[in-house]
Amino acid sequence: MQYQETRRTPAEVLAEPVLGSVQTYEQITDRIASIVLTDKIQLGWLVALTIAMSMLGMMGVSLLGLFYWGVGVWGLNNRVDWGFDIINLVWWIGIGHAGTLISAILLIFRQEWRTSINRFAEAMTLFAVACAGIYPTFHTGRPWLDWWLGPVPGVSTGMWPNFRSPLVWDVFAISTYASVSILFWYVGLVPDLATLRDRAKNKYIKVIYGLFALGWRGSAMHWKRYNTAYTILAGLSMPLVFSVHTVISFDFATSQVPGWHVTIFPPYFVAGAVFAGFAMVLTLAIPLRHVYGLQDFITMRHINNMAKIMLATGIFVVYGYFLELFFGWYSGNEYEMALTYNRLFGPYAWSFWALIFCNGVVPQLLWSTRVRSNEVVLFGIANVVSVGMWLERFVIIPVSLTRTFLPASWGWYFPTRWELSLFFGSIGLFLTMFFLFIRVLPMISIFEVRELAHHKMHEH
Amino acid sequence: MAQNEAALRAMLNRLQIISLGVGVIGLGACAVGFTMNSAQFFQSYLMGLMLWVQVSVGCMFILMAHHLAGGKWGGAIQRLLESAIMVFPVLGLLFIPILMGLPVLYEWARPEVRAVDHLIQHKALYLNVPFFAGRAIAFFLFWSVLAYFFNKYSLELDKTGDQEVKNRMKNISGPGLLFFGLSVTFASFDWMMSLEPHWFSSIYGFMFATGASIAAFAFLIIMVNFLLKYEPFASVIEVRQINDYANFLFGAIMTWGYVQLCQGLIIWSGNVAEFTTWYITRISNGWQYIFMFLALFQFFVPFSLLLIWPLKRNIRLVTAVAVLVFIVRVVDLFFLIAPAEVFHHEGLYFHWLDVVACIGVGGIWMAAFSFVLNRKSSFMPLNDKIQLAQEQGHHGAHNRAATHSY
Amino acid sequence: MSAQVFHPSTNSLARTSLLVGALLAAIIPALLAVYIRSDFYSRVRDPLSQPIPFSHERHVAGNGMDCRYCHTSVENAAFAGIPATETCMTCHSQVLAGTTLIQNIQTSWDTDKPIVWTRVNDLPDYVFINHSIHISKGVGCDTCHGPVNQMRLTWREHPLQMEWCLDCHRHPEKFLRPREEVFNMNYQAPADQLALGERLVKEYNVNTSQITSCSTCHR
Amino acid sequence: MAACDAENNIAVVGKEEVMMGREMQWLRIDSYYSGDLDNPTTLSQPVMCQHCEQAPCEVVCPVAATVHSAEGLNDMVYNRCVGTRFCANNCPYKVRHFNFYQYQDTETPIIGLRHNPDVTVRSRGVMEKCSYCVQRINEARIEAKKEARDIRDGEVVTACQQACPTQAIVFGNINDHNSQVYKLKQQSQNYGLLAELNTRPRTTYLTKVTNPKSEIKQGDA
Amino acid sequence: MHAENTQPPVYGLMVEFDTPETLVEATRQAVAAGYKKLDAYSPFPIEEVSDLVSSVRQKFHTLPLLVLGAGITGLATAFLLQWYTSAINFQIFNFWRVIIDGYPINIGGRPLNSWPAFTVVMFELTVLFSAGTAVLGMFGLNGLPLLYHPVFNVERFSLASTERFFLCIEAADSQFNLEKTQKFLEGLKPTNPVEKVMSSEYFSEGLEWAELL
Repeated sequence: MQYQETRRTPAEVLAEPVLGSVQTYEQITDRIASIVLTDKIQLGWLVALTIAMSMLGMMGVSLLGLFYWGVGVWGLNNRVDWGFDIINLVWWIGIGHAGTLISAILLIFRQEWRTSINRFAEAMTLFAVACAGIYPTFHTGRPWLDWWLGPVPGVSTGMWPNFRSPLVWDVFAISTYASVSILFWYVGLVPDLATLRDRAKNKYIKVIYGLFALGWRGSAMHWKRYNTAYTILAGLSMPLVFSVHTVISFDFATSQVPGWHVTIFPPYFVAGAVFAGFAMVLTLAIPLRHVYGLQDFITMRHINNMAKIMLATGIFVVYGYFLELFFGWYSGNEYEMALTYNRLFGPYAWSFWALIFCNGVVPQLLWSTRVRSNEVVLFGIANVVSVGMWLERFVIIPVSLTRTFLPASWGWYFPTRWELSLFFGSIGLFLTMFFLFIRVLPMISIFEVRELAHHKMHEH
Repeated sequence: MAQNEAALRAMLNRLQIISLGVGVIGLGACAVGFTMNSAQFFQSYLMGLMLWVQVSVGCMFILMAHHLAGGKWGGAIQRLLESAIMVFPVLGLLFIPILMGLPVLYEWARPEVRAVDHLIQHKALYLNVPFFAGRAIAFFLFWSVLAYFFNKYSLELDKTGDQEVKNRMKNISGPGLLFFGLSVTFASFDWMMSLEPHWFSSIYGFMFATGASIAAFAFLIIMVNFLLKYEPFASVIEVRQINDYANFLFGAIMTWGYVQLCQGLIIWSGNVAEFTTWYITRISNGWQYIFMFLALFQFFVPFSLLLIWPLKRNIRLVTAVAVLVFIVRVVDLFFLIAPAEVFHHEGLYFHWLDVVACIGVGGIWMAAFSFVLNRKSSFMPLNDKIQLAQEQGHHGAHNRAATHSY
Repeated sequence: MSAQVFHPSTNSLARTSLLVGALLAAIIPALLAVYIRSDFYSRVRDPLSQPIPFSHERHVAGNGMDCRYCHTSVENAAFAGIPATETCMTCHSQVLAGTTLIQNIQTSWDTDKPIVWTRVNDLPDYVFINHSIHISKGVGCDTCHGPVNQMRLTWREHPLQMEWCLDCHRHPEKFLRPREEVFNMNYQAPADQLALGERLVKEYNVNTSQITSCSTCHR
Repeated sequence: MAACDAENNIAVVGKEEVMMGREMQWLRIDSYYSGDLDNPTTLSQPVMCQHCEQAPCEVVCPVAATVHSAEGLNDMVYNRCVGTRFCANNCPYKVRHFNFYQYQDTETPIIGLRHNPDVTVRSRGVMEKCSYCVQRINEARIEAKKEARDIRDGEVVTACQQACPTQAIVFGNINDHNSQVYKLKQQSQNYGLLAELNTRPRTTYLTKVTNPKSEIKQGDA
Repeated sequence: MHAENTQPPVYGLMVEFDTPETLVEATRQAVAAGYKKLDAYSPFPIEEVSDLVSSVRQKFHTLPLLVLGAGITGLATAFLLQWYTSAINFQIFNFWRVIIDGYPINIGGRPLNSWPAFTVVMFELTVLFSAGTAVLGMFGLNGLPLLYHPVFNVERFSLASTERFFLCIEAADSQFNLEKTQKFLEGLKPTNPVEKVMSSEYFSEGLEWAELL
């Protein structure tokens, strides 16, 4: 069962089937479940978790400082009122999109290559949404009053939130997204939790998995309703996932700020989110399949398809940049023109050109099958794209704000160490949750791989 | 029960003659209209032309998506798609009258307006007659060339069965989608958005493409319903494909609603005078009824109908929805074009030319379409059979989606 | 090893705990909402101890004093005014003079240091209320302050939360009385209060859209 | 500006904060230069909250902490503000100022006495801006209502208006067609700052008409 | 301590198969033989089996209808919530100081009933309500959580979540007869002998109504 790395042409590499050389349901189950059920704790995993948790500690410190002193610890000012907080919110939410896309949209389109990547991509979604959630929660001046944004009649004040504000839409969109993602993830997990329950040797572990498996016994009636519910969830998630980044884009597009008030933003943000999301899935999938020997499940076919989706969405994003530039000129509006000029040649021009390099130039390498069949290069490109997508939000959010309408409103923005530490801290939170996840839950959906194997057997 | 291929060919022949007749009469009526009210003629003719450009544009998108993604749904209608895009040269010829009427349609083409309007002076670098005409020619040329090669390679694949040809079509489709999308975007800016040269919306191109995909899917469903009486369509197209087409139409309608909502909400919330004017003319003086009609019949009604999954497996009902949607496409284009200030309609204003132009251009379009389709040696991509068979093997795979699609 | 992990009783246990969880999730916020509005939380009817055991009942109901005798600025100013030691001493230099009851007044008088009363109807600093305008629009003293004439030690009669304020600002007709009855602590609302209120709202030119604007009270 | 600071309890934030771009002033004097670089002509324009009728800041506030009053003011309700700062981003005039830290000393009792008792002292995490001296408006309105009459033109005088030696600032009721401000607004040289954005600012400016070297320039009056 | 004469009731009879195809065939025969209270267990969904079992156990496709209802409820809730709180000056609730009032405020000169802005929350709540109902409804109709179930008493049933396929005919079936049913099941060529599934006197499946839906 050892993965054989022989010299193959790129086309051969990419022609790998979606399921490698695993033969029986038992083998499939064992390969995936044993990662979780083993008693051994690998040293590498422990080291990685420790690093991640120390970064998480950094987040704790950053949040405490923020809470104690106020938003003033950040580099914001009266011209640029949003900086790292909202950049990272959008960045993390965007990363989350790939998970839902893989699990819902590819299901609707009957793409069998979703099967072995959906679970950890969904987990990634949840953790990314959790990271994203930290920013809007703590970026407010008085975070202890955040619940005023919810649909509760203000206790004893008789006040309601303003439903015209995109931030209230965000509250609904993000919380719905998080809830539905958790449901989708959990529903997908239940049959696998039952498998773990039945395979675990330790009595307590059996009980814990058993509790969460809810007594799932795989009956035909269960499966019947399960499939209906799963399909409905997928159908609902598809518009939902589009809506989330659309609503995020409304935070900017519905305002009047030059560079924000752009009608192409919704689809362009959605494409960017998928772009960033697949970049992160690749960043995670490429090391994972080697570390845990999952090359039979996450094959080069998967990697290749994800790279292609990155290419397609990346092109749409570039289309967005292009239209922004075109309308910057075509509008004939002096503020739009000034903004475009400022982006291209202003004090923050480096970020724009770096963005074009990361998101516009580098992903074009993906046209080549040779590049798509080389995991190391792909890993590099995926990371460049992650940086690029971060830069995109930097260019849109603070850089637009540094030069708005009146010359007196011109300003600047530099992050302080508090913003940086919170950013790295949130990466720590993400990694901590992810490392715990791969140790505690099956990172590949076992029952769906069995089902896929069943259909593959039928074909031959 | 289904009639054989020969009957289909005979029918297409008849269709070609009848549509040609309709087209000639329609365009003749348009010419009469031109002598009566030339401004109205150009407005209506633009609308009629845009409707059928959208059908062809949508078919081009679908064809390239099919080459990229594969699947039986595309194979079964591949010939229809190929024929629909081969109409581009004809559409290019039909575009010539528009070039004649530029100053009537577009304020920026009037020297006296340009002399006083600073914004138009600024945009003159892009919006000027030679460049506009050059772009239009380039677009139609590019689209026709693309269409030609897709037809040529497809024929080659039929003859030789060389998978290399198949890969070639796939390889063209990737960058093809990119450049085609870009050209459609700018075509929509040129031909429709610049009717109101002071206004702009960067989602306009995407909106046009969405409209095009609705028009194309609606057209294809109507055609499929029609062709199901004949072989080989009767034996190839199953309920599953009908369901697929209905889902695609559903998706296109959802995307249309999404784009409309996004643009509307952004402009409504931003409330910047520069952008709101476009909506203000369209929600006052009777135009608001068109607005509501569109919201109802281009979105809510077909959306709700297509939500009912048993309906999507009934070709008659799906066709009924498609007919409705296709008719409302005309209204949508009317809504985009007619309220433009350049036409000086005080309020909601219909003209018989609006209908006649759609039918006239449509006649010519259908004649060209059926001509190309009838010249195909086979109505199914021959050497894609392997793929079609494979798809059937997948039948069981991921039945969750297949049985209960939403 | 059997596949059975759990005892039959866990079935009921699981369902019950889910049900209880769901109920708690519904009840806890409701309880919280009720608690925040409870008398306990807003200290309604909780007599506060004062430096002097001052009884409004004795002075108003017993001696028949008018509110304005002590709260002099109530008709003209935002603040109703708390009487100075001198006001007290106009009577108490004679009445109860020298008793322990008024010892603190005496001390204040002697040392020339004002008495520090405990505020009963205390609002947050970001809420601004003007007594004079309420009086001129026919809001009775007891509408907000309750039956002060019956209080031995003064308490807060109403929660003074925004919802409570808004209830009157939105529907003043439920509470208004003729201007001349404002200081009548024994005023009984007539049976046709709504009709009367609506008439008074017109007559006194009370503009509800204006008084529900935020800056009316917060600035 | 000093009058405004004193009237409205505006915090003194210190040099470091101003260097960070966090100055705290409700009224800003924008300077525009024209002409020769060495000896430019300076035009100054006081910019405070414009009290837009279609205020971009209000729509985006999630908690309705900045809303219209019945009289058309842009109210800023400090105690409702959570501090998302969206309003400041969306303000085209950038006249909103955020309390990034606890600038005001609320602990020392003696400092409390320094404040105007009619204006809330803002805490950290709260947005603030020019209120047209709403406390003065309220006071005048209450007096007028007690006397069962309308507020007289010129009865409300904002702090900046009071302090301006050239009487360049006029405040009044634009619904009252006899008011000075209404009449001034009817003049042809009246304009709104960034009015093309459709914000419909209530604060408007009068173009300064001068005739140096037969050129027309814009300023304020 | 159980009383010695208390026999734990029999839940049903179970047979095991090693391929999905044999399970499909066995289920088909069992259904053809007129058994109604039967269920098949497999480590992944098998559409044919689900269809066969549901053809005798289930009457309606309830779940999609529930979800549709929930979606409409969500849509209406969202609109009413926003419309009421932003546009209506009317008290619906004033009980013991808990006052629920709309608070129409002029915000940025926008209409009180700003329906374009309300569409976003309407969409989100529609999805939230539908998705929640789909999941809760699925578990509810399946009678989960049900941690203890008699089928788990079968030793080899732990393989049902890995690689083995089981068919169980329940004692509650009107046709059930220990000997006859056992004979019938043996005729299906199972890989292992027919197992008697023992229940517990404390066990009741409850939620029989879900069977009908």
